[in-house]
Amino acid sequence: MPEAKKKLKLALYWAASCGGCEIAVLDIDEKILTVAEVADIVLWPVALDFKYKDVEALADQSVDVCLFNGAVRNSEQRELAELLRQKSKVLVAFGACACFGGIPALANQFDRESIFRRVYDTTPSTDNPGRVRPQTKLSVPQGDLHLPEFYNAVYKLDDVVEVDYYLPGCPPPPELVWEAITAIVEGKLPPKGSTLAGERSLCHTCKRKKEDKKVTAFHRVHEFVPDPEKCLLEQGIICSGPVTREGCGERCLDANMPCRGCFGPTPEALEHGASMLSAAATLVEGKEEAELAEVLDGIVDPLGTFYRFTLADSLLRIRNKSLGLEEKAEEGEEAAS
Amino acid sequence: MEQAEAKTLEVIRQDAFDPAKFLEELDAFPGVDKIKNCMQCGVCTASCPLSHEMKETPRKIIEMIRAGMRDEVLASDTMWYCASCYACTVRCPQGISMAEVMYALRTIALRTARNLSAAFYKTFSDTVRRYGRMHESDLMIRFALRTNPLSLLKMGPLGLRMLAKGKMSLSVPTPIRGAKEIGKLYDKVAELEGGA
Amino acid sequence: MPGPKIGVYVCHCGSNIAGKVDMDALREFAAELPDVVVSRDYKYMCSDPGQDLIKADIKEKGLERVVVASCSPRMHEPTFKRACQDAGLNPYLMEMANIREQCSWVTEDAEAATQKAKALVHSAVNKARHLEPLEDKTVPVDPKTLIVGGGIAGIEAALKIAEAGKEVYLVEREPSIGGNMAKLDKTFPTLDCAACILTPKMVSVAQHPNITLLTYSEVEKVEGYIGNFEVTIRKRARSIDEKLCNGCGTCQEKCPIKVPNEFEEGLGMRKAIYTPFPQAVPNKPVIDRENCTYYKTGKCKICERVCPPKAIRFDQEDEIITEKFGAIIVATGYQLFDPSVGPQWGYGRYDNVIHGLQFERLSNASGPTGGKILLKDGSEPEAVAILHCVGSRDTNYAEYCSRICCMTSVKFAHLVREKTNAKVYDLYMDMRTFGKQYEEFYNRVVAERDIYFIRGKGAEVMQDPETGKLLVRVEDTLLGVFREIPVDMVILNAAICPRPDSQEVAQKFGIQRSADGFFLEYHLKLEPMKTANDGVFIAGTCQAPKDIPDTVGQGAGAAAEALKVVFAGKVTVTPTTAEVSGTLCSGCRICIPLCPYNAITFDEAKGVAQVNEALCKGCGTCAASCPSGALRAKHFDNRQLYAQIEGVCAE
Amino acid sequence: MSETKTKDAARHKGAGEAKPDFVFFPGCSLHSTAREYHDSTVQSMAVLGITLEELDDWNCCGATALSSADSLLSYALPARNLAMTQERGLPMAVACNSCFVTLNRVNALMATDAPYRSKVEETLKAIGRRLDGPVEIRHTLHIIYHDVGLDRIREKVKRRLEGLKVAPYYGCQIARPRHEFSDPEFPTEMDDILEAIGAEVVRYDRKTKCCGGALMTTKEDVVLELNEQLLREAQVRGADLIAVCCPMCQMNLDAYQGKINSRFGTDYQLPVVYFTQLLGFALGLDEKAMGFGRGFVPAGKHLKKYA
Amino acid sequence: MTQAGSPKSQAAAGEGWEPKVVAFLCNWCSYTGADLAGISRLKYPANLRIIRVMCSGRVSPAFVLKAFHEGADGVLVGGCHPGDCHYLEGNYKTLKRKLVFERLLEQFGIEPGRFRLEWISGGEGDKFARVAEELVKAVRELGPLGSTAERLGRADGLALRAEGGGGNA
Repeated sequence: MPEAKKKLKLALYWAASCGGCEIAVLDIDEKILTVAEVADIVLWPVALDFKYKDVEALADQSVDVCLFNGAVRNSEQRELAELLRQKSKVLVAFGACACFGGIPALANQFDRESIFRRVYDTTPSTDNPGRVRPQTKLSVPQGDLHLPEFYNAVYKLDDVVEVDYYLPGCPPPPELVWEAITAIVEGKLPPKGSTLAGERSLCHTCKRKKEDKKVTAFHRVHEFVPDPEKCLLEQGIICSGPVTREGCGERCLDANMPCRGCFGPTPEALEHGASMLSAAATLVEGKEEAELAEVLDGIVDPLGTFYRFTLADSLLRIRNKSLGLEEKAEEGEEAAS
Repeated sequence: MEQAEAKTLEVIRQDAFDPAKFLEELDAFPGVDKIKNCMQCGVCTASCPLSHEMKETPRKIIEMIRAGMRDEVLASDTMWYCASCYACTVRCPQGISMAEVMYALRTIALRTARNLSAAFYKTFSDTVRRYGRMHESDLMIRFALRTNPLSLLKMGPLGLRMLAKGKMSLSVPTPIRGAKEIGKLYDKVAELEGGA
Repeated sequence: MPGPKIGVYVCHCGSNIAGKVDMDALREFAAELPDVVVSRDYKYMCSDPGQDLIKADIKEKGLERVVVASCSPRMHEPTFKRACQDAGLNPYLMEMANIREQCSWVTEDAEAATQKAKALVHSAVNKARHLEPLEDKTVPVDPKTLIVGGGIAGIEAALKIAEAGKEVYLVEREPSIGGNMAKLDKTFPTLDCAACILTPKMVSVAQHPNITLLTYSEVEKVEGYIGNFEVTIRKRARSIDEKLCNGCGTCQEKCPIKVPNEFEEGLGMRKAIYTPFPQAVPNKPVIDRENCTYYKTGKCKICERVCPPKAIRFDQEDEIITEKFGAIIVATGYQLFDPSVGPQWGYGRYDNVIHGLQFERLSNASGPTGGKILLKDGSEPEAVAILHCVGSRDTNYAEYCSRICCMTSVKFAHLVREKTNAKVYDLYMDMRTFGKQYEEFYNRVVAERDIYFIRGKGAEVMQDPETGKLLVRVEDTLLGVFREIPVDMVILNAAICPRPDSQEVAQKFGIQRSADGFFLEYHLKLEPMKTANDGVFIAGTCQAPKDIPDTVGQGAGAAAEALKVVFAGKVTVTPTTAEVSGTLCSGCRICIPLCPYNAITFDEAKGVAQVNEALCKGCGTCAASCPSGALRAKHFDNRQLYAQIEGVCAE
Repeated sequence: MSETKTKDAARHKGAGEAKPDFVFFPGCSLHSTAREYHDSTVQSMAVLGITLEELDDWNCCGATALSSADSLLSYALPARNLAMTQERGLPMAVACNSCFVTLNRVNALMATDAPYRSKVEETLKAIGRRLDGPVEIRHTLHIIYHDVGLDRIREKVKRRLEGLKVAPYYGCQIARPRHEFSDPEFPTEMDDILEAIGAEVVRYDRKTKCCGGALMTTKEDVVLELNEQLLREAQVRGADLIAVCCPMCQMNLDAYQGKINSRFGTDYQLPVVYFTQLLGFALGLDEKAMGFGRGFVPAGKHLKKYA
Repeated sequence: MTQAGSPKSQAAAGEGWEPKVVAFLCNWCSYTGADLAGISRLKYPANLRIIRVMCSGRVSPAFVLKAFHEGADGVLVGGCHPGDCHYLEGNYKTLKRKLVFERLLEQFGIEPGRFRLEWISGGEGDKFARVAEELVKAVRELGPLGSTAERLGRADGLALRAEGGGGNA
């Protein structure tokens, strides 16, 4: 890469996510040095010590690229998202959480109250006689202490700020990360709003043999070792490949595990979860309601199965009842148990 | 002839009756519906073991109800002949429960009626309230006293034979434990009915 | 970017819609919707001036989409499609909002109706915005017609089509055609005998070169679609060689086995080898293998020995015939209500309680008593009661009116008087003489001696344990008195019911049934012969109870419908099929087993699924199961339906 | 709702606990005029392996008399019994046709969501009871026919009543207005049971014709006519005796037979017994215990030969 | 997409609330049945709005979610009776989807009373009217559901910028 060129200003931020995305950046291995050559990192909390005020101090649009991983779960993450949006020319939703809410968004089955009850009261390991709960503000002699507000729901990044590019995956595979970075460096980016992955579904690149799509019983991965050559769906294992964007490199499939959908829905899929549900259900043969029900009950936890990474990207987004006021408590209980 | 005409005139003078109101009154009773669907086929009459005794056949009563002839209906003897055998009910092509209609008419009539049947049903109700259960002897005696004490003598022989067979006893019946509940039930009903 | 120019046309349908929905409000509402450039209302949009409004706007205002808010698309979609086409707009760019059947007619409150109408129009406009032009395709039609059922309806239809010069297959389950009419004696109101008017038609069916008659046969499978049905027919083994048999009847005389004759409604007997009745067509016997000694024991073979032309074939097997047809007429007739279901009528408990068809056989000269009206013990009745509405107009059994029983009863009353000296009591609820010359016929019979019409439904038939007389219980509702009438014979005029296998038959031919179990016509008034399955028509009592004139009329009508199809020579098939986006399909193959018509195949070369549009019927099930959205149901695609949902939810 | 469906009496057994099969609602008559019906029912059913537990502190169902006197009360009163049955968690067995019809009338209402239903529930609330949904109510005749079954009866018969001619009289309120019996007008369950114990069932077309019931009190003259017709057909068909399953029918046909004879100049001597008396007797139970002596028209002479 | 706290959501909370029910009906049976209800002049609540599809098999579960997303309080899917499907077995596909989908709705906190699959033949106008009546009644008792935007507005008062999922179509 040409030396003369002025170095890129790069920001990386970690919101509501497991941190795997940070590792993913390191997973590009020695290439990271190349990155260091071409880019100055202006924010990377996980690696270097910056203060928010340093970021605030930056001029608007002065950051060339911001890789934002993680979903928005609290007010701090939202503020940072807005701040970084303001400072960055290009904002990339980095990883499934930023793109669709990811695993953290599964919490959208419960509201703040029931989550707090679970975490601060009912878990076996909890010892919290005072039933202390996080407060957004606490006054002490030295002054007021503030904690960010914990939202009722988890949001994907583009719910709160405009996103320029989506780099899906849990975490995004190094190849894609590198492709993205080079594209950015070389300024060869596709139109804004694009997802930096394939257009078709995973089956397109899946090497497994696909024959007759008929299912007589559904199984979970721990129940047996599926034939590594055959389509997992045809073996009764729910695989989200047919509805999920290609580009991940089929790591799961190669490990004889089904696709969980961390790349999110294909561009024309109506809905990541519901579409796969519709497909899976119609694979079952038969006409007797009782028999059908028996087979289809083999699909346990439809929401967790079909929306594992995309609940915050779904049409309904968040469990309805958990927003009802009075039933909150026991809803939380029932759901938690 | 003249009279006949006069009578018909009276009947067809609509302002004399309020059919809708009477139908509403009956609709309040559960199981009483579809009266408007009656086809006047007469199956109820022809299925009834006692219709030949009635001044107005059950079918005619329905038509009178639809005409709104409330007083005439309540004055008729039809419902007092109903033995609740449900023959009409299971056969009615329109699924009208004639038996329920008859219950309803009796109930309405009883609010004012002063006849043998009325007396019997009232006595029955009282006995049940008193003991929580029914006691033929007690019922019969009270019924007789209420209506025609002499009939006791008529009943005599049968009554005695019933005693002999142990089918009747003169011992003062003992109320059930839940007699209080029964009382409360009666009061609550009275309250609700009054409210209604 | 601006959407396509949309025109909205609100129909008053006289007062049918305008009486409930606020036309001005609706018109103005529509005018405000995005992309709507013109919004009009008119008294009758389906009228020529109404259509001209649309045509003019398409031409002058350059409309690119048309939305008509009026009756059900099942009613006038073709009308408005044509209007658009005439004005040069692709007909598939027209969308309808059903604000009559599904709004003004079903809503009490005017305001709510208007609100709902707005939602429906909004939905239609939203869909219209995303519509795309489509081209109808046509396929050739097989010139043959299949008629199922050889009763008077099927016979009439067959003759009409044959005489029009087109080929017909007539399939009848029984050994002979003729159906229920062949069992009747005299027919109201003219009292000419059924055989006299039916037999000639039966014979010409047998003789007509354009008619292939398959009796003792049943349709097993129906595939394909209008113009191109593929039908499998099982021709059951008659056990005789029809070419050799000359119908001499010797076999029937000599056969030692006697069993009750279905045709005689259990009143007479037949042999194990038999023709159901003398005028049977074809007049060739069948061997009833259930009862034939040879098939049970391997012995006997008397018929074979006595048969002059040696036509008996014990080893004959069922024949499977598969044929292509352009149109199908279903005329499978009715089944009489079984009065023993209501024991109160005494049928099955008392010897001399019989039903209508049994009386027809008694009274029929070729029947078991040679036309004499006799009691079980062979004596003549002194009093006969005729009950109307046995099972009909009764929510416990069949809620509908069977239509013919009133006249049949009047006819029975007359026949009893003509042939016996018995008093006749006719118990009726209402005397329904709806047909030509029916009232006149009733007026003649009502005046006859010793026929007593009593207005009341026969509630019960008892037996006097001492005298053994039958006692009919009824209220004379005009007098308001209960009557118990002693008689010797009771004739129950039982309801006309759908055949017990009507469900199965309906499924076989892809037609529907109304709540009463009869086959469902496409439109109660305007399409009495059409069904939901294009190219399959219905005629006669399988559609609803009918008298002979109406049945014959509908038979001829169905023939006209079938001829319409076969003469056209080609049919347009809908272009609203499914299609696969080659750039989106990832070849997961989920769709392939879903298609009941095997219209989806897998292109191994390209690695994607593909739809054979000739086979696709456009149900869209595959599109709903395609996870990646690569399969698209034209005219009902995701974008269009999402837009509709947004529309109905917006108001 | 759901617990009102299953018809297998054995279901309560085997589960270990010696729970009875049914809560038994005797009704007032079975404690007074019809004690023989009570005893023969309980005992013969015990022999057939069905245990009944009398509903504790039950009250009068109100019969049709109350239905005519006070609509709401006519639902509330029987509802108390159903509520208590529901508390006990068992299906209910009833032997008296009149109670059967009255209790089922409440059931029918409880199966709907008619506003009147809540009215009834309110009255129950007033006495601290509740009834949610219908209760399974079975007529003992139905139980013996379906849950025990004819084969089991045939096995257990000790005295086959060969040659005993019986007219089976069901009365009206057992098969009507509902339809759980083979037919609302011509049921055959009792016929089959009687045949199973060897008796000869005579044809009896009036098997569900009304006996006038309680009208005997208020309309005696006409009701006597009805009973005369009933007795006549039984006589003509050559019955030795009439078998019944309702105290009201038994009372009218038996206790008033003398009156009928004097009124119509007939001399019927037709014993009117409960089918359970014959059943119990056939099952080998003691003739006395079956209470044949309690009838006005003695049945003894017809039974001697089997004793 | 309406923003949180729009007049719509106030209406939903307030007195004047009228349930919205979206009905997806197959062209051959249930849509015809709905027409028959009209031809027979049967009356049912205007809250139910019909969308015609050729076969109930066309109804992707996502359509139902989309309706709820847009603020429908209840959804009806109508198909031919088993065995009567104009397309042979489309309705069985619908049944299969429903058997899993209703559990998904449950997990989304959508009460069972809000979603109904019914077989209604072209001859069952009365049944259609009855089902419409019942469903609207049930939904009315369950109260307003509110569009996704409203519900999220209630959750955290955030006015979202982007559509979820449905954005694709």
